[in-house]
Amino acid sequence: MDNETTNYAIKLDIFEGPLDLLLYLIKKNEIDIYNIPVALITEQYLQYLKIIKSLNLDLAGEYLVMASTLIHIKSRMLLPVPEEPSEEGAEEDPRAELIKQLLEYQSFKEAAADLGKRPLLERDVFTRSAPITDEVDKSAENDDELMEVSIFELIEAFHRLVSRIDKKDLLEIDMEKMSITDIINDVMERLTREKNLTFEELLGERIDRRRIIYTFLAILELIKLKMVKAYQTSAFGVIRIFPAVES
Amino acid sequence: MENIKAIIEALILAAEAPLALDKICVVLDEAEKTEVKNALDRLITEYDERQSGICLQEVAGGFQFRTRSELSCWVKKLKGTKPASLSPAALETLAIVAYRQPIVKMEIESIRGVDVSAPLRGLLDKKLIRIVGRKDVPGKPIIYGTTKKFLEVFNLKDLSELPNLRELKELNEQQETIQEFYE
Amino acid sequence: MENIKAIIEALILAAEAPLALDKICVVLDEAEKTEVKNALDRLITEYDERQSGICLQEVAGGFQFRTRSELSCWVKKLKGTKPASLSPAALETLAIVAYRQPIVKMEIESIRGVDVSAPLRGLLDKKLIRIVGRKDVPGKPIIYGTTKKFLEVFNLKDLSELPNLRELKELNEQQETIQEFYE
Repeated sequence: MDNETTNYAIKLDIFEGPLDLLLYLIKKNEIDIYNIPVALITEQYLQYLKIIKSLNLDLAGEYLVMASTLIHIKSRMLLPVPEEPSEEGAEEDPRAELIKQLLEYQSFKEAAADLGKRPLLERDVFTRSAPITDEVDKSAENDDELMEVSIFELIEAFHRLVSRIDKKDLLEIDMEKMSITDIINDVMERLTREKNLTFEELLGERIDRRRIIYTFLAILELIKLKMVKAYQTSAFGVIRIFPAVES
Repeated sequence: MENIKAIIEALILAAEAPLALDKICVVLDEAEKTEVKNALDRLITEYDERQSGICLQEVAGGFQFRTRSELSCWVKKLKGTKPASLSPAALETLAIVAYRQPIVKMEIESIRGVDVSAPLRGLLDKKLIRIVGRKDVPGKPIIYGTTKKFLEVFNLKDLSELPNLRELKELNEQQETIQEFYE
Repeated sequence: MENIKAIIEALILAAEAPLALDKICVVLDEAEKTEVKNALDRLITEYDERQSGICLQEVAGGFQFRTRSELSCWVKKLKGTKPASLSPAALETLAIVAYRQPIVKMEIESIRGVDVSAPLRGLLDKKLIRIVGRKDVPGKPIIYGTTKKFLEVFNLKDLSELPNLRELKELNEQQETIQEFYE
């Protein structure tokens, strides 16, 4: 048993998760993945978990979830198969879902291995890395081209800033505000073109509840920011929105 | 254009990234696209036939000079440093993103059966994957996809060059097996 | 060493700076210096005779592939179409505008802690931000917001698709927890 324990211990950290551990057990026992003897596999699986616990290692929750799944399948397998097949044809194998998951995971595991075997840049193949410092004029850069920046770099930049100045409120960004901001930009763009607009005109043709509420909130926000002014010719008259400052 | 092959060669060497056919055509505005393509093909063959240490490869939607992979040990000896390699967790996560993109974190986790925050973050840092957008479902989860750099690093022309996953075929076979088993 | 020429070719392409003869000899430790020198000379001649767009040149005490100087006009034309990238200052300013718009310059400066005139101008030039209007307060400061082009460049349907900072933070935190677990 001691010998066994060390064997298990060595292999613990090489598993990528419960599915990986199951695949390992299936392979070790030379089992057909389409016809898993659930009782055997469950027993071995639980054995592993015990060892992990005995080594005082924290067990990721996912391993426990899988354990209960296995036990559940095992108990379902013990139920007698109904003699008359149900109307929908064959009764579903209690293992079907797990098998599907294992096959899917296995195929990605193989795909990952295949990826890792490709000739990788900076590992197997290399490109020119020295700068070509020809007489090429560097000022000839054209700014109108698309920029190669990812959204991730943008958010990283903002994150950097926030962590530097530690202003908690900067972190609060809610989706609703961003949707309103879209409309604010839209409203301001149209106001510069048209000089003034009524609320209905601002809504345009896209009249849905969300749009009406957001447009209304956007105008309130714009008034608060002192970017627009709202005028009314008479009580209950049409409200016209003007840019607060002529551009 | 007489020396079109030479010009293309120079352009590809000078470019900072794999150079797209279209871009070459923009620079060589007087040449026909087929003419450029032919010159490229001839260049590729010539480098191959000459058994040069360099080869011209189509990768990430463009053309680039790369050292021949058989010579990697020599180049590694020159560079000295050992390149950081991807962990199995990162590779698995990357494979799932590559094949299943656009994909959200939860879907990756349901395939791998474990939390993928750490490998996702590492792949983003390495710029192998990127945030493509958000899914229009409650919570607006982030959608991930692979980058051009992914194609460059893994020596792929485009995503269609990824080998087919075995999964689908096997899944069908499996269903038949189970059916037979119960019949 | 049979393919010494090919190895040298690969080494020179991959080197970060002009590659010195001595350095090549260190890597090819079984080859004689004269042998290496001969291979180099042959390579230089071959590239010349082939009228390739690339030439192997001895510069700054080493060997390097360069584009042939007669072709420099083409290379310049290519570099002219090179996508511009954003400086860190521009990126930070853009991030603040994106997440905090509509916003005036003073507010951006209070976040960044430095003058942002230059990056703002750059972003306006690149059409990533625009003047949304003016605020009706003393000084009538200009209000900035992002443009449609901003959405295009960053592949966003609308601003609500911008990643939530909390999500990024969560990714970070989860990673830290996992790292602690393994340490």
